[in-house]
Amino acid sequence: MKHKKPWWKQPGIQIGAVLVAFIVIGGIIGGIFLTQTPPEQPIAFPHNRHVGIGASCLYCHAGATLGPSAGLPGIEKCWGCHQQVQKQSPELTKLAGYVERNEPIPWVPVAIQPEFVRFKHSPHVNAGLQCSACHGDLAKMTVAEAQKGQNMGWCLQCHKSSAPEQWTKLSDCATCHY
Amino acid sequence: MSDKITRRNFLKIAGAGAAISAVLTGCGPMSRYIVRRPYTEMPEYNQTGLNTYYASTCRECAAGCGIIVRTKEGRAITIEGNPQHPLNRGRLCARGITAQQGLYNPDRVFGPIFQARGDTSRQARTTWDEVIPVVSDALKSPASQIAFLLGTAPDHLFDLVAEWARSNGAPAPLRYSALASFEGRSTLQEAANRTFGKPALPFFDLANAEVVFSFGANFLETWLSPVSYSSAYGDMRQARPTRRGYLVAFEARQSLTAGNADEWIPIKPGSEGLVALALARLIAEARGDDVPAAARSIDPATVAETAGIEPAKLTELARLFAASEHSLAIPGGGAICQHEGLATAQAILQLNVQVNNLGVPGGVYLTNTEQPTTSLAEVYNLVQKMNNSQVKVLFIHSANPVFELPKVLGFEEALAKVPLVISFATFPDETAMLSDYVLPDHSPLESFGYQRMLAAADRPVYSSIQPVVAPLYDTRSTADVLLAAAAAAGSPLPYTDEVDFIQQMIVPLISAGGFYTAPEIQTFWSRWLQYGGWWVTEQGLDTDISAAPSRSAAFSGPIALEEDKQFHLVVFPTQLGDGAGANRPWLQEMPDPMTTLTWNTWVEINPETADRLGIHDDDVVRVTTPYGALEASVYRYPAIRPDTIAIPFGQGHTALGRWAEGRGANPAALLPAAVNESGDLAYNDVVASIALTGKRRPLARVESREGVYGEH
Amino acid sequence: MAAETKLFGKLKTSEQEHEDPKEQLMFDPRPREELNRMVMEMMTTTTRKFWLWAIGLGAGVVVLLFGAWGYMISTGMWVTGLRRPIYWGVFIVTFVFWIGISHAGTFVSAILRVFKSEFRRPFTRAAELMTTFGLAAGALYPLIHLGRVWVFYFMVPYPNARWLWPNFRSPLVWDLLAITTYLLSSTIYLYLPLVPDLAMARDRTTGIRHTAYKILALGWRGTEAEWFRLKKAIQIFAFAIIPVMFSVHTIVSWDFAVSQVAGWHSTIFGPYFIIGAILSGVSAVVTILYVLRSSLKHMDYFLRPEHFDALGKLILVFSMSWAYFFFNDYLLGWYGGEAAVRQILTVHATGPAAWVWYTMLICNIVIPWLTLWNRKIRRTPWLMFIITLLINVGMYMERYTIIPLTLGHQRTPFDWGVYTPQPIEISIVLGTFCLFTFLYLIMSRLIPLVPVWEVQEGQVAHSLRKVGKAEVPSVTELD
Amino acid sequence: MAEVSKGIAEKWGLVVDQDRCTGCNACVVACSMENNVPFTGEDNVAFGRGTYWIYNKRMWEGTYPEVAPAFQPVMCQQCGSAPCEPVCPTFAAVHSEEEQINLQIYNRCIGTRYCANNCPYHARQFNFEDPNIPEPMNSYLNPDVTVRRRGVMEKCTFCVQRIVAGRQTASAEDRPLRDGEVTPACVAACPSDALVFGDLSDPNSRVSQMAQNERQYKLMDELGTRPKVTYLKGGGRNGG
Repeated sequence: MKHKKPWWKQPGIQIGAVLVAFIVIGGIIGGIFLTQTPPEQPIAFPHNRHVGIGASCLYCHAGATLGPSAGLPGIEKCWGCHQQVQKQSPELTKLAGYVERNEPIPWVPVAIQPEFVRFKHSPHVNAGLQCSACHGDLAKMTVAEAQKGQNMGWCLQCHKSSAPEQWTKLSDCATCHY
Repeated sequence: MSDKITRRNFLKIAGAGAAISAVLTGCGPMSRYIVRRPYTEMPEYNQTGLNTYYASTCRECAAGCGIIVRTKEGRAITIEGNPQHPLNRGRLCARGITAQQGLYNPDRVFGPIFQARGDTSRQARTTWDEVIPVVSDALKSPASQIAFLLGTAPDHLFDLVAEWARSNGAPAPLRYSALASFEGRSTLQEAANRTFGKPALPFFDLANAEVVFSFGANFLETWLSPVSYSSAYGDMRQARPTRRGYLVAFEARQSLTAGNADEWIPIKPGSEGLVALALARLIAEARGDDVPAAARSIDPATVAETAGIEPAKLTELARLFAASEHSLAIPGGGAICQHEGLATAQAILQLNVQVNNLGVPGGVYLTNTEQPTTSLAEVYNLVQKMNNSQVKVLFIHSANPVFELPKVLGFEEALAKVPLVISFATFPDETAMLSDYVLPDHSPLESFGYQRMLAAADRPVYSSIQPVVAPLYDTRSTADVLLAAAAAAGSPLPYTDEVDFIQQMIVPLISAGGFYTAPEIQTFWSRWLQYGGWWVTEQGLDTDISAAPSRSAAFSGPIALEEDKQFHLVVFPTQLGDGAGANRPWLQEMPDPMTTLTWNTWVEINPETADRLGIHDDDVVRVTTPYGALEASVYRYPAIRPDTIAIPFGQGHTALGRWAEGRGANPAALLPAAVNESGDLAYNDVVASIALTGKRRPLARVESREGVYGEH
Repeated sequence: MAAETKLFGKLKTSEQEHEDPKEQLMFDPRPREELNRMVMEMMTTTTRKFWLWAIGLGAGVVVLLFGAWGYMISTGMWVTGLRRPIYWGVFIVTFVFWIGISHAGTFVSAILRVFKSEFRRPFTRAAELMTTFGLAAGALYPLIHLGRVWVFYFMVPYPNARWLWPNFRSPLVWDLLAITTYLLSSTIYLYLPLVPDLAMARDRTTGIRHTAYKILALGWRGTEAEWFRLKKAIQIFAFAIIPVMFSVHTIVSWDFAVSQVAGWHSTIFGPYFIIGAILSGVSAVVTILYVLRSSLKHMDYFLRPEHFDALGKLILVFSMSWAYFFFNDYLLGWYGGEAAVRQILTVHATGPAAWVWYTMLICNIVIPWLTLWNRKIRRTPWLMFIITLLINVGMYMERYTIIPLTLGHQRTPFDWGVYTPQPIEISIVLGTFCLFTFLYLIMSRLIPLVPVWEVQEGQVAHSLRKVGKAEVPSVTELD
Repeated sequence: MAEVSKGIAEKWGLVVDQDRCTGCNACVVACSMENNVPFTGEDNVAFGRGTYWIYNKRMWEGTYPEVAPAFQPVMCQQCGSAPCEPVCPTFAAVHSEEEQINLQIYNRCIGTRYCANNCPYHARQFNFEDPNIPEPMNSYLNPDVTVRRRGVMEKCTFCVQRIVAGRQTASAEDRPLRDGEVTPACVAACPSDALVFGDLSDPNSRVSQMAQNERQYKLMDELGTRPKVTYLKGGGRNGG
């Protein structure tokens, strides 16, 4: 009787194994790429330049002290400055296009919450938290980038270390989930 | 929302890879699948994520409660009562709370339509530019041949149309809805006229009353102004630390009001007048007064027998009524909507006179004196004229006569004889489907306006209406359409548009002594919008009431029935109101308070009777009256006279959108065309018979039949 | 070593005196090689009928179980008959049913081993296999019945970025731990006695089978030291698994007993569930033995009326114990007089689903009590098959009574409800029966279903001794 | 009562005056509109899957003609010792130490439905399917409240979103919450003022005062659940 190859040397099995490995690795890489890289924005907004000239975050994201959402500036606000300063650049041409058509700029959010999570800017800002504590140092970014590892443990870590006397309130599920 | 859904869909497709990594990273931001569009011009009062509140007026029924609408990013989110509004004081009923389901209903009319009376081959969307000339041509018709049919609420549109009609010699617009005819508004007003000498709707100060006798007035659910009366009911019960009001309800079918009453007296339909007279006699005797002339010939024992109650009970109640400080008798609903309804209403109002409970706290007041609504009799005249081809143009707004009016009246047939029918409906309702044009008005939450003269307000009130969201579709305010068309037709009114009209109408209020004033109209206007209207701070009711002596009345008493073959039929409105609420899914889903039934029509039968007839729960029966028939499932209702059956009104739509259509049956088919002396539908006189069809259709009930009734 | 008469030897009646001892497996020895050959044939014979069954059951698993489950996951729980207030239905009923059955399989094997009942020898493995696959089928249900099965891992204690642990106060977490513990220990308990038989199979096969058995047999050579250690290990596990079984099934009963639901909140539920589990489990063993006996080659040699007889006696005893607990629970509930509990008991006996309650009583009490006292019936395998099947129907009804029927009639009559299982639920339940049978069927061709070495050991130890003129059966204690 | 509530922290509480309650169900609808409770349709209601966070348990008292409905609006009683909490394997049903209410954390819920079985009030509802709210009707959904997807339990939260918002507003203005500043949707709507909400830890709040009323009782007090909802018996014939 012909000596049979052991099962792990069968070509079918081997090809299958390679395929499975490809799918798994591809899935992981794809998942990381899809979720962990900053998305492409309609206008490659250079945060670093704006922060660099000393613009306050709250000038454009004025809602941060008032309510849940920091808000995005409308074309009105962008154009308020840019019709006077710095008109020539390919990105600004895009902006001019939106202004001309009176269209909102379809910004793609970067720092967003998963479903079921209720994050409000105002209590955090009013508690004296710096924007950079969560959003990273925008002076070093052009397009905003999502910060890594901002999961529930990260939230709790900060809640615990910054206000231990309020731990009951700050660890209460209803503070963020309802 | 669409963003969210896109994201959901993406998650479904994206499959394992992204999902796994999302799990690994603790739900990383799936950011690139959401697009966020900031306002191009951010309204300065609007902040993303924060609420903006608008005060307006609820338009779901004619009561006119003040509302506060919470909006976020231009969307109407929740509706609550306006705490300052003198009518409802921050409270609201189910109908007002679900108004957004009308605003955001997917079945609205999206723009002007050439409806061609339902002829689908000729139907077409049209534009406002094309239809304004149509309306203006219509307005050029001979004035006497133009008819307007509007909703019950006395609003700015009514004022505008009335003004146009006055200045052009057209008949005054009619205001009608089924709810008004179930309430018996005209009868109540006429009874007040005959009793107190003023044609005004009486106001019953429930909150301060001690003993309340309600004859058919379901004021906790639908009658006149349920929110304000519910609020007063709560105060009557518990606001006074030592005294708890006592409520007695006389009606054949236990309504929500009767269910909350301390005593429910199930008298036969049609015996209310006799019972009132018997009470009058007994009360006079208990108080040692002269027995009123009308009641002298009445023998309480015979009346009790006729009405189907214990004579001793009648005496006991009369003593209670006579002995209390503030005893109130309220006529309403079925009790006064019968052939002797007017006399019945008078007899009941006279009970208040007997205990001198007029114009004092806990008693009867009179509100302002404008005609509150059009009686059905006037609608009959209109139908007659339509049948005689005396109406060339019919404008319909906020009314759905094809659905609401008794079928025997033949409105649908009469409609066919009108050359031009223009509907301003926001929804494709039954009447709109049979119109030539549907020129959709804004939804109430998108429009300006006001409502005057609230049926249960204790003071002069103008309640303002303002848009809380931008109009969603290509709709246009009917007032604007009419103003533009009237101008084009050469009969212009001196107003540039709807807002101008409203502002000119409220100018007199600036100096009318309200709780705020302003140097000029623009400032006044902004406060008017801010507060949700204008009213005076002090209670402003007519306390100068004197009663005419009671006139003798002879009542024929209830109709004799063949036992177990014939039944008194009670048709009652529910939370769906005049049927317009049927396309609000949450009103459909809300359990009917008494039966916990949802989403359908049912026939209430006393279980005892049902047993005798071999009828089980959920059996479909055919209810027949001399005027028509319908089929619906049976609910064995323990709180109804064994010789009475009851059917709720509001379902059985053949149009009005996905949630209303093809659901239940419309009891308008069972109703007569007869009216009482004051022109209200005499729907309480109907005798019906029932027959099993052999079919079963389970009703959607929230209660457990086994647990509540012990039936499996 | 001393000769000793065994527990069931004492029960002999005069009727049995006339029985030919040769009818008993232990006194009907065959040569070792012959037994091995019979078992190997049993494992390797695959008829057309077998394949038809295998394909049919496999399709049943794929369609009825995974197809229906997949459909339910993709569309939602509305396909079930669950409703307010009955949030647990046939999924949990079947879960308790499978867990009950599986708990008894290993238990029967272990307790008989501990008490050295000789009649256990040919069917211990069949019973243990029932445990493993019963658990496999049953353990699916905590997943199936979840509203969001894709996040089932929230129940598993592992350190995570959320700083959250499962709620160790919840009986469902205890359940998870108990079931996994029992699955692990019963699998080891199944595996240990299997090792010598796998080695036997290894020596008699070629090709891929040989490789697989070689790996699984762990290089078993049959030396004295190996036998010593194996027996020691089996002994330890047999003793250890009995308390494990008791605690684990008590925990399953706590799912109900620690709740506040009227009719569940009963302190007697622990032992009540255990007895119920044993009753249904032993019955299921008999059912399975009958099927094995009539479907597998040579099985009628190993499984004889004596085994059905002995198990039948056990069933009778447990049926009586179950009845005791049932009436105890019922009586105390009724006597306690809590309105809600009384209402439930009344509804069970008179409500629209009273037939469930009566089926339970008939199948669990009336039928065993009327039949199993009779030796002839006990020794007729097909009758035993029907009786034990009915007992399991009865036990299913017991769980059905406890779960949906009790939930449907809680404290507020306004919220009562009637539960009717829907097609998807029934399909999934049938699917797990297919899964169980399918796994059993496949396994019957992969491992020796009869522990050959145990049978051989027994046959060596048993002999007929001449005492005067009569031949008397005797057993030599081997350990 | 005093000895029962001993050792239980008090915060938010609700009083239901059954003498004022007319059973009109405005609370049901107000709650549903505020909390994005989906309407389920006729078939689901008939099947017993109508989702109501608060609903009127209408029983009948007496027989004709002395028959009367006994209305009892029942919502989650926010038990101080809640039966739903210990049985949840994932802490989805969990006690809020800060607000002293029972929370349902939707994203933690895996749908064992054990809590619903164990709730003697049947206050918990299960999402058998995803809400079916066609566009543009989804526009009215309250963004402050999660739209629950299928497979999770949900229940009355005492409108915790309003509590949190009120707390944050008060804290931003550096003042304590005022009595009556936070009202759940049902309380705000109730036409007859039968529902009163407030802080039970403040003895002067309206709700504390009302909870002392001699008519007070708690639902299934004998189970030791220590509800935060107090009912006041109706007077007269249709008493609680």
